Formats: sequence, C-alpha cells, structure tokens
Amino acid sequence: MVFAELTSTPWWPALWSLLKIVAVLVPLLAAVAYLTLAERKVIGYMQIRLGPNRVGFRGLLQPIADALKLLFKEVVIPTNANRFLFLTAPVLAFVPAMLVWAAVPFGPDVAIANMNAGLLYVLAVAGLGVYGIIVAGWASNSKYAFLGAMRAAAQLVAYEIAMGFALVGVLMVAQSLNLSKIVAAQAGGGFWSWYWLPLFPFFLVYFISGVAETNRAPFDVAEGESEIVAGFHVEYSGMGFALFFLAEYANMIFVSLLTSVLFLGGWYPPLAIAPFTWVPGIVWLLLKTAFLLYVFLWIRATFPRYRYDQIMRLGWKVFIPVTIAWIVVIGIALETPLRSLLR
Amino acid sequence: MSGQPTLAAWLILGALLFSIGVVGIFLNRKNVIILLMAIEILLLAVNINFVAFSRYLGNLEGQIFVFFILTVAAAEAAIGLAILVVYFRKRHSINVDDIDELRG
Amino acid sequence: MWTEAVLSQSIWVPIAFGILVLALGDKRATLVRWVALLGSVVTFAITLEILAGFDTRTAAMQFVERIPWIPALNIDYHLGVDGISLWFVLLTSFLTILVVISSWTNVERRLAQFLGAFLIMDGLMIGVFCALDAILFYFFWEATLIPMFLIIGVWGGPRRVYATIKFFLYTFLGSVLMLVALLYLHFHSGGSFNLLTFQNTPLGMVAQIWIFLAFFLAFAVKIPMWPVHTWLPDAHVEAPTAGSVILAAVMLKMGAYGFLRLSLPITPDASHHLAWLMVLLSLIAIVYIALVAIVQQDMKKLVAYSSIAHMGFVTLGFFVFDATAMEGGIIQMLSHGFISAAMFLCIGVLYDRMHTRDIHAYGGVANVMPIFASFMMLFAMGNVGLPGTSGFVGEFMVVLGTYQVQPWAAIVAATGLITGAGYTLWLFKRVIFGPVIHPQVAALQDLNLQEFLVLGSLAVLTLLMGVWPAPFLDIVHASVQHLLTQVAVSKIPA
Amino acid sequence: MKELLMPALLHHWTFAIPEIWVLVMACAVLLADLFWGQRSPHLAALLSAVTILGAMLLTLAQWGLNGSAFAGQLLLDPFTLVAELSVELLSLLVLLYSPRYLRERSLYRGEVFVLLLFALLGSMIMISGANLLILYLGLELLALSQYALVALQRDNLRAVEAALKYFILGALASGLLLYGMSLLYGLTGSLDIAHIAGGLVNAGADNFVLTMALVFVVAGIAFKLGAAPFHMWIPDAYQGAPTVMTLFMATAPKVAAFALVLRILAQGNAGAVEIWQQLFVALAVASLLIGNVVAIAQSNLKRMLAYSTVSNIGFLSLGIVAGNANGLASAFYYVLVYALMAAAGFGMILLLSREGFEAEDIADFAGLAQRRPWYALLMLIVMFSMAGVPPTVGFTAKLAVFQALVQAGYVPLAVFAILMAVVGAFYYLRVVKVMYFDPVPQDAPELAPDALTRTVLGLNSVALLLLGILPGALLGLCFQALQGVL
Amino acid sequence: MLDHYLPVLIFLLVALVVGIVPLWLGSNLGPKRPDSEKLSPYECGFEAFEDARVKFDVRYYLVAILFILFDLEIAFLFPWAVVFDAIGVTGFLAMMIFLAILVVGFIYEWKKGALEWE
Repeated sequence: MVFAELTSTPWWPALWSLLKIVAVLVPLLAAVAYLTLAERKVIGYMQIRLGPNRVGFRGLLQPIADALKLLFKEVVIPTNANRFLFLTAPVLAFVPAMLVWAAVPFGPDVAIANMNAGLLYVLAVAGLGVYGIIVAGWASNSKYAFLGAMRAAAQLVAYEIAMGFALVGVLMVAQSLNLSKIVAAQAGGGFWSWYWLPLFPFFLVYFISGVAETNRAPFDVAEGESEIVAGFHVEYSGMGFALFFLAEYANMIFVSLLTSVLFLGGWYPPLAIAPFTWVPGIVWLLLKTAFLLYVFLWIRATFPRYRYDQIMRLGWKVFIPVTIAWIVVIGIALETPLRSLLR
Repeated sequence: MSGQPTLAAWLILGALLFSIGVVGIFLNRKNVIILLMAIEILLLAVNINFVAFSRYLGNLEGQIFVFFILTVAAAEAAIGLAILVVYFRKRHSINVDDIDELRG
Repeated sequence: MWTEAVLSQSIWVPIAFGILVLALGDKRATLVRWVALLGSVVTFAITLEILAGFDTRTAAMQFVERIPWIPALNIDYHLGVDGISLWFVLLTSFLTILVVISSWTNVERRLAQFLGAFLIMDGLMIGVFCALDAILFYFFWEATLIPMFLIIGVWGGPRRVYATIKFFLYTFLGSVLMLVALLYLHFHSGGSFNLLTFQNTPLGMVAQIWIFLAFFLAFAVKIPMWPVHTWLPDAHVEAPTAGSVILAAVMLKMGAYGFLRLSLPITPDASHHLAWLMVLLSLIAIVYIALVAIVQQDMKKLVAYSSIAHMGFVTLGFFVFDATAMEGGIIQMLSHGFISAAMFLCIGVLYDRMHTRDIHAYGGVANVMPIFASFMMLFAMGNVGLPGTSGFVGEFMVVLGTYQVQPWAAIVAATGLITGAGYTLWLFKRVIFGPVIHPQVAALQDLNLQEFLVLGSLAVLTLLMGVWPAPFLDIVHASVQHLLTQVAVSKIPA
Repeated sequence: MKELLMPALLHHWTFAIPEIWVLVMACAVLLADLFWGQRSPHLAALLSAVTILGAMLLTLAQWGLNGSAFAGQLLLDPFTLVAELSVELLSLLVLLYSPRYLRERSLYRGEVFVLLLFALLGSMIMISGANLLILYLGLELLALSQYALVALQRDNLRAVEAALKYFILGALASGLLLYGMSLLYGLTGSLDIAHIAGGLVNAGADNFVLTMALVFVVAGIAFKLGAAPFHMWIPDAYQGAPTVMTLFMATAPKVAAFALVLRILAQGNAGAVEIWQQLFVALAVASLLIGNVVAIAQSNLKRMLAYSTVSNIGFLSLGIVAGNANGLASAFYYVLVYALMAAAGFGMILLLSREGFEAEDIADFAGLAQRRPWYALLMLIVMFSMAGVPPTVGFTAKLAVFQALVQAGYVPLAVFAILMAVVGAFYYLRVVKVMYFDPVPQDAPELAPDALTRTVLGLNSVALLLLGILPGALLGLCFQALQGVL
Repeated sequence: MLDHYLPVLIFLLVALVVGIVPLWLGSNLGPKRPDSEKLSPYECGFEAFEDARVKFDVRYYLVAILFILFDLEIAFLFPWAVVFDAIGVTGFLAMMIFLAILVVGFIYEWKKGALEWE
C-alpha cells in the first residue's frame, strides 16, 4: 500500500532512478576496488608470487587500505599549473566513466535508463573521457604529463574509429541501437548464435580497441611508467590520482561488460538447455564480464608494451581496413541468402 | 506540451548563437582560433534551426541536412586548421591583427 | 552577291587590311606602306562604287543590308546610306588615303601599328555612317575610340597620355548615356533596335527631352560644342598629324551626323523645344571660341579652336530647321573635313621640319617654301570662308538659312565669320609672311612628293566644292527634305 | 527486373552522368598519381584533361534532354547543360594555362589537378542541384577545394594568408547561406526547390521570416559572388593566391554562384521576387561604387582585377535585379563573358611571370607594346573588354544587362551603372597606358613565355574579340537556357 | 521520449557528487605542507625552466584531423546500419559507393605517409 502511494507521487521516477543508480554504483565501486586487488593477485600468481596478502585475510582488505591512504594524502598542485583545470580534470575523467553505466542492460529491459539510442549514448559519453586526460596533461604544465596526454588522446582517437566501425557491424545485424534489443537479437540457441562468431573480426577489434581505449597494457604508453613516469597523471596525488584510477578500472569493467552484451549474448546462457537456463541471466552476464576482465589481466601479464608507432599502426593500418572490409562482407551477406546465418 | 520548449524558443536560441558567431567573427581582434570557433558556432546555430524545424514540421529532411552540415563543418575545420598551422609556421603568430600582409 | 554587300565591303575591307598590316609587323616598313596604301585605295574605290550607284531622287535608305546579328536581343546587322551619310563615307575613305600617304616618311616608330590603326579606324568610321541599327551604330561609334586612343597615346606629343585619357574618358562618358537612351527607345518601340523604327516611335515630351539630352551629351562632346569642348585642344595638340586630320575631319563629323540621324528624327519635339539651347551654344562656339582661338600661340591649338567654331555653324544650321541652313550645315561639315584636314597637314609639314608649333618660331616661310605657302594660302582662305572655296558655300548657306528664321542669330553668326578671318589670317601672316627671323626657317625645304600630292588633292576638292557645289547638294537634298518633314511632325502621342 | 536493379532513387541516374564521370575520374586521378605519379609527372595533368574533355562530351551527348536524376535532386535542363559545359570549358582553360606556372613553383603535383577536378565537380553540382542540401554540398565541395588550392603553396606567406582570409569569410558566407536555407526550410517544410516555390505560394508565407530568409540567402550568395559589401575577401584572396588559383577562382566558381541565384532565388523564390530584387539593387549599387572607385587606387594588377571583379559582379547583379528570364539570361551571359575576360586577364599575368617572379604589378607591364606588341594587343583587348568598349565581348555583356534593366524600368539605376562603367574605364585604360605609352624600364626582367600558355591566351583573347563581333550565338544560347527553366 | 533521459540527468548529478566529494575530502583531510621542490613539475634531474605547453609534434594534429573526418563517416554509417533492412539494395549500394570514396581517401593518406609515426 505504502509502495503504491509512493509510486504515484510525482517525484517517484526520480527517486526510483536514484535507487537504481545506487544499486549500480555501489557494487560498481566495490568491483573496481576489488578488481585492483584481483589484478595484483592474478598477475602475482601468473608470475609465481603471492601478491598483496598482509591487510586482512589474504589481503582482502588491501583495497580499503589503499583507499584510505589515498584519502589522507596531500593533494599537491604544481606551481605553474592551472588550478581550476587541474582539479577539474579528474572529475572530467571520472564522471563519464560512471555515466556510461546508465545504459548498461543487466537483463531484458533492466537498465538505469533503457534508451533506444543506447549504443549511441555509450559512444558519446565514453568519448568524453578523453577530455579529462587532455585537460590533466595540459593543466599540469609538465612535459611528461603533456606528452602523455597527447599520446593518450591520439591513441584513443585512433582506436575509437575502429571501435566505431566494429559497432556499425553489430548494428547492421541487430538493427537496433537499443542495447537490450541487441542482446535479444542474439537469442535463439546457444553460444553459436551470439555475434562473436559471425562478427569475429569485429569482436576481436572491439575488445582489443577496448584494451587500448582504457590505456591498459600493452597499450599503456600514455602512462608508460618506465618511459614517461605515469604520463598525464604524473603530477596528481591523493584523491585526484584516485579518481583517474577509479575511472580507468570502471572503464575496464565497462568495456568487458559491453563486449559481453554486444558479442557474447549478454544474459543468455551458452546453451539454452536445462541446467544452464536455471541460472539467472545476470549471473551469466557477470560471468562473461569477469572472464573478459581476466583476459585483460592476462594480457597485461603476458605481453610486453607496444611501441607507440606500433600502436598507431595497429589502429590505423590494421583495424580500420579490416573493419571496413568486414562491413562490406556483412553487407553483402545480408543482401544474399547468407543472411539466414546472421539472423 | 508544457515541458517542451516552443519552436520560437529554439529559433531564438539559434538566432542568439548565430549572432554570437557573427559578432565573434567581426569583433574578434585576438586569435584566429577564436574565429574558427565562431564559425563552428554559426553552423551549430543553423543546426539548431534545422532540427527544431524538422521536429515541429514532422519532416526528417532537416535532420538529414544537419548530418551533412556536421560533416562539412568537420571538413571545414580540418582545412581551416591546416591552413592556420601552415600560416603559423610561416608567420609565428595567429594574432588577427598580424594578418596584414595583403592590403590596399 | 559581291557587289550587293558594298557597304559591308567598305567597312570590313579596310579592317581586314588593317589586321594584315598589323600582322606584317614593323620590320617590313616598305611593304607595310604599300599594303596600307592599297587597302585605303581599295576602300575608296568601293565607296566610289556606292556613289556611282546612288539614286539622288529618293530619301530612302539605299544599299540596305539587313541580317540578324544578335537575335536574342533583336539586334540586326543593318546597314544603309542615304544622302546625309553618303558623303561622309566617301570623306572617310578618301582621307584615309591621304593619311597613309602623309605618314609615308615621317612616322618612324611602330609604323605597322600606326597604319593598321588608321585602316581599322577607316572601317569603323564608315560603319558609324552606315549603321541603321542603334546598337550597331553604338558599336562602331565606341569602337573608334580604341584606335584613336592609341594613335594619340603612342605617337603623340609630350603630354599625350594626359590628352588621350582625357579624350577617351570625355567621349566615353558622353556616349554611354546614349546607350541608355537607345535601350529605352528599344523598350518603347516594341523591342526593335532599328533606327528607322525609332524615328516612328511615339514618345512623350519628357521622355523625348531626356533622350535628347542623352544624345546631346554624346554628340556635343564629339563635335565638340561649348562647354564640353575642352578635350579637343589637348587631343589635337598632342595627336600626331594624321591623328589630328582624322579627328578633325571625320570624328567631329560623327557627332554632327548623330544629331541628324538620331536626335532630330527621333526626338523632334524635344529638338524644337531645346533648339534655343542648341542655337545659343552654337553661337557661343562661333563667337567666344573664335576669340579664344585668336590668342593661341600654338598653331595646332589655334586650328583646333577654329574647328570648334566652325562646327558651331554646323549645329546652328541644323537647329534652325531650315532646308538651306541644314544643307549648308552638311556642306560645312564636308568642307571642314577638307579644310581642317589640310590645315593640320600644313602644320604637320612645318612641324616635321621644325619640331615646334609655336607661331613665334616661324615667320617668312613663304620665302623658302613658296609652294607650301600657296597651298596654305588657299586653305586659310577656305577656313575664313572666302568665296570660291568650299568654306564659303557652307557658312553662307547656314547664315542665309538662319537669317530667314532667326535673323538675330544670323547676325551674331556673321560676326563669327569676321573673327574667323581675323585669327586665320593673322596666323597666316605671322607664319608665312614677313622676314625670315629664325635661321631654322631659312633652312626649310619645300614640299616633297607625298606632301604635294596630299595637299594638292585637298586643294582641288576645296576649290571644286567652292565653285561648283551643286553635285554635292544634289545628293543631300532629298534626304534633308525628308528629315525636315520628319522633324516638323510631332511625335507626342495624342 | 528493372525495378529491382534500378530502385526509385537511382532512377534516371544517367542524367547525372557527367557529374558521376568527374567524380569517378577525380578519384582515379588521385590514385593514379599516387601510384605512378613519381614515374610519370604528367599523368595527373593529362588524365585531368581527359576527364574534362570526357565530361564535355557527356554533357554534349545529353544536349536537348530534359529530366532529373536521383529523385529530382539533380536537374538536367537547358541551363544545366549550358552552364556545365561552360564550367567544364573554363576548367579546361585553367588546366591549359597552368602547367608552366605550376612547374616553376614546384606545384605541378597531382593534388592540384585532383582539387581542380573536385572544384569542377562542386560547380557542376551547384549548377544541376535542385535541392538546398545538394546545392550546399556542391558549394562546399567547391569552396573546400579552393581553400586548399590557394594554400597549396605552403612556403608563400601571402598565399597562405590569402587562403586564411578566404577560408574565414567563405565559411562565414556558408553560415549565412545555411541560416537562410534553414529559414526557407522552416517556412516550406521542404528542401526541394520546386516544393519551396510551391510551399511559399501555398503558405502565403510569413513575410517577415521570408524576408529574413532571403536576406541571409542573398548575403551568402553575395559573398560567394563577391558583391559588395560582402567582397572583403576578394582583393586579398585574388592578390595572394598563386595566379593559377586566382584564375580559377575568378572563373568557374562565379558561374556556379550564379547558378545558386537561379536555383534558390529565381526558381525557388519566384514568388518573392520583389524582395530579392531590392536586395540585389543594393548589392549592385554598392559593388559598382566600391569596385570601380577602389580599383583606381590599386598598383597591383591582381588586386585591381579583384576590384574589377567586384564591379563586374555589380553589373551582373543588374541583370538579376531585372528579375525576369530576360534579366537572368543577360546576367548569365554576363557571368560567362566575365569568366572569359578574367581568364584572359590572369592568363596574361601567368604568361609574363617566370620562376621567382610574378608579373603582378601594373608597372611590370610598362612598355610591353614595344617588347611584345602582340601580347600588348591581347591585353588591350582584355582591358577594353572589361571596360565594356565595343567591339569586344565586354560591351555586349553590358548591353545585354542594361537592356534587361531598362526594360524592367530601372532607368536611373542603369544610368548610375553606366557612369560607373566610365569610372571603371579609367583604370583599365591605365593598364593600356602603361603598356603602350610608357617606356620599357631599364631593369625589366626577361620574358620567357611558353608556347602552350601563349596559344591558349591568344585563343582566349581572340575569343573575346570574336564573341564581341558575333555575340549572337552565345547570347542566344543563354536566353534559350534561361527561358527553358523559368 | 525524454523520460528515458531523466535517470541520466540524475546519474550525472550523482556522479559529480561522487567525484567531487572525495576530492574535497582529500584536500581537507590530507596534510598541507607545500615546498617549492614538491610543487615544481616533475623533471629528470634538471630544473623545469619553461612553459611545458609550447611545442608538440604536428603529427598529433594530423591524427586529430583524420579522426574528425573518419568519426563523421561513422556518424553516417550508424543510421544506415540501423535501418539496413529497410533500405534494401539501394541503400546498400549507396553506402558502398560512399565507402569506396572513403577508401580512396584512406589509400591516399596511407600512401602519403599520414599514418606513419616514425
């Protein structure tokens, strides 16, 4: 009864949204925190070492400790920096990283905002993140920060194109910009009807671009500790640094999740038969995301850092031609009887 | 619908932006980059007009036009910036008042 | 077919020869001279053919050629001659021969361009006198400016640039408004550019006055009438002899011809309405300009001013609307064509030898150049208008005709005759007679063959017209009558 | 079967075949130059010539046809045919004028020719476009190519500055035009010229908004044409740009800009003729005044010719003022004639320029008549043609415009214009004066004209004379073209 | 329509709060002991003596231009892809022509070395 009363009040939609946001945001921040731990652990095990294990049981409280440490660090603002921009930059990086989650479908029509132009929204908002990086590099007034920002921007931009082309392929087959509908279009059978198979080049390009877009190894030349000492955020400390850090990890998770949604059938089980269908869709989605996150870490532990020219070459000279060619292939396929393989 | 801005409101917004762009081009005495930005504002004002009309006329052509304007604006910006870079390399200034080699 | 297009031939043959001469280039001077002479003679022969075939009994246009030229605007290539224009065609082609001969030796720089320009001028000026389409008329009218601009500018005296630009802009400015008037007429005549149609197009008084004024500006500048005459002395002084000859003998006539062909028949009411102005300006030219001429130190300037004064008689004759005066005006135009040409040639003869035109530098030329002095004597008499020369016939007829209509104007004009005698004879006295003061004068050579030929032929014509003007008048007569009838009828729509 | 292969949108695509050909060939030239340009430096130029000749043939092959391609977005009508043929011809002229000049300035590169082809394509689209969007795209294709062409000589500060100014004001012009287009769209709900015309009639359109729309459209077009007071870019761009580019800027784009007048105003806004007529009166008066008066003070020939462009645009506007088929036909004729004259004028500068030397000062022509009488004669024809003195073609152009103007009842305006023509004559005469009356300067640089430029210039100038003597055919063509579409 | 975007607006506010509050907290909770060394830009051993923003490689700029252009092509591809089924062969062919022209430009860039980094 109370509930019914509540839902009929004019501010209910806002409140409901707020609830949903909190329901996404809190687990997300927790996930980010524990992803940092997972990263250190996984890489540690891969390199036959333990990783953090002092704070709490097997180091489980390590992220909390890190957070507290960062919170109590001095926020240093370099002398010649532009104070306002210097402080704005981390927020500029952080806010889009959060906002993109508004469109993520966790199940059929389960999203903070189930937008018709969801994919477009995601692209648009995600694209804003680069401003944070550029502003940070510019405002710091440090050569390393500036160089890092330039590199990051050029790299983001290069891979954004390939990513865009890959998404075009998805759209051609799915015929919708709504992320829920894109997932729904992959229903009907099992893992073989997900888009990763017919759109395999796009899948690869998209995921690798995702790695590049989040400035993760082996594409981490923008930070490049050993070259340009952490790049665009070299001058940041304390919470300023923490926000960049949060944004990066949130983006990692987001890219993994979106890859799952677009190419790995979202909340659908790998086989539409009994034991698998018992498990709730959201679990499948999170499992797929977790797997991709694991791949993120795996790649970081395995590959050496690319040279900058190699990165640019991969983006411009490999991904873009490949995606354009595959768009043509998909287009032709859709215009011929082969379309039954895609739909 | 009460919550929606009226067509007139959109048009006034467009007109204001357009005026800002034009004024920016004519009154700006400082920096060529600002000129380029003024040009972008000009085109965006036009876009607002087109989208507003398109929406209120229930006719998609205006929105299609906007797509093309955006593209052309990008191409224009690319060429404009390229010219500006070449100019800067030669003149070492992008001050509007320094563009005075040709006069008479 | 070939003989039918005789007017076209007379226009395009000299132009073709002109281009040929240009193409031959400056290096082959002798060839260029002979080709130019051939061209001018051939042209003259063609125009003689027109004269031979001319029917004096009718006022209608003869030798008419009419083909579409610019169909989109209804402009035709429409040529024809009547009694009024015929003589000017002949005058033009005849004088061109003289110009070519007179330039035989004394033009050293860019001879081909010089002669080419004159031959092209020849064709264009004949075109002016033959055109019966308004635009064609304007076309030739303006086109003549280009060669003359170059002739004065390239081969002229020290202040030639100033003089030629002044000449060009004055005459150009004067004539452009005529174009607007023609276009206005075109619109009101129902889309035609035919001058004969224009003559029959009814027009209100206001429109007529505006059109008349537009025409007036064009023709008055060309004639030139006071007060728009100031370009002429400059142009004459700086122009080479041949340029002065053509300028005075033919180009000024184009203005007067314009009054006859356009102003009077197209705007008869306005012509009547503004006749007082025309008469007044003519008288000012006759009297005032003659006074100005007296004080000139430069021989050419003097003759130039005298030209203006003589043209005053012409316009006076036109605007009293009397057959005798009008025919007198036409005869005066012809006569002035011969005499002013001759005067300028005489001065040229002296200038070639002395390189000065200052009257004070001469004196006693008769002692060393007797033949020349005799010729100059004859032309001076003609210029004064003494009986027996062509000058007498024209001026006398004008004064006589004017007297019948406006006696006071005739009396004023007659005083002009006296002043004219004054400045011409005084010039003659100072230059030709008296003792030889300057050593350079003592060393002068008399006329050479070319000069003799040129001055001789002009002398023959001056005398011929002076003693036997009838054949000249015969040709003019019918057309003048027709014109006067036209002018007498009002065109204002009822 | 036919429907399947040729869906509605592609219907009658053959009517657009000249445009398609130029597009395909432009891409082909780009690639060909890219891959084989190093080995065969003339490849791009030759292929471009083939392209333009092919386009002319394709245009001629459609002579007499009427129709539209792509659902009415590109029109094939008499105007399209004549105007396209003329821009193709003018582009060919530029192509023929350019090789030596470009070689001497290390600009003889594939890009120049490709940009030229794209500019040509833009002009063609502006001519045949029957939709605001298409017209806009054509306009920008042309404009962007031109900006790049002007800036191509990167080591020349003046060229780059010219490009910068041209770019900024050109972009502003596009903005104005677009704003006007957006209002037209709002008024009529369509981008299609035919629908706009109908829409305005039906709506009985709101007069204030319509006036605003037309003010912006006319301002934009005036910018592109170079009519005062929107002429500010013309002198700088003309003077600073490499002369070949100036030559191009002064020719085909002007024809294309006139096409905008025809399509947007005369066809799209025939119902509002009084409004844009009045606007063009103002433009004409301002252009005639500024163009002619300011030109007198110029010592740089390119700059003087730029102001003469402004004044010529003023004369052209007079034909537009007349507003009817007669007036527009004469304006069309005027623009074609002007393009030919400008080509010859700038061609002369090209001819007399050498490596490291631009014959762009009027003083550089001093005594030309003594050194090269034929060149001086050609330039003389050009100058008198621009001044509008018979027997050159410039006279017939002015005649055509004036007759339309007088017929439309604008006699005082005609008188004003004709007086301005006299003022204009003064500065053209100055060039003639310098060539014919001034002595050859002591340090006059050697003239090293090449055969190709010389031949083309000769043909071009003789055309000015011949067309002046026999203007009937071209004028008739222009009248037919305009009467066929209005 | 716009209802879909209300959550986004709220989310924006929330995200701003979540971003700014820790920053504010951090700067209040953390110590403030600045000294000139600490506040100088990071350098490898020598004094930072000039504005670090003066020059950068023009190739970054080239990349930016190429990006703008390609990104806008994607803007055309998106709506096309969404309605791919509805527009049939015509739509497909039209976009293929468009892509072909795009590829010509791409080849040109490639061959001209605009994509090279070394």
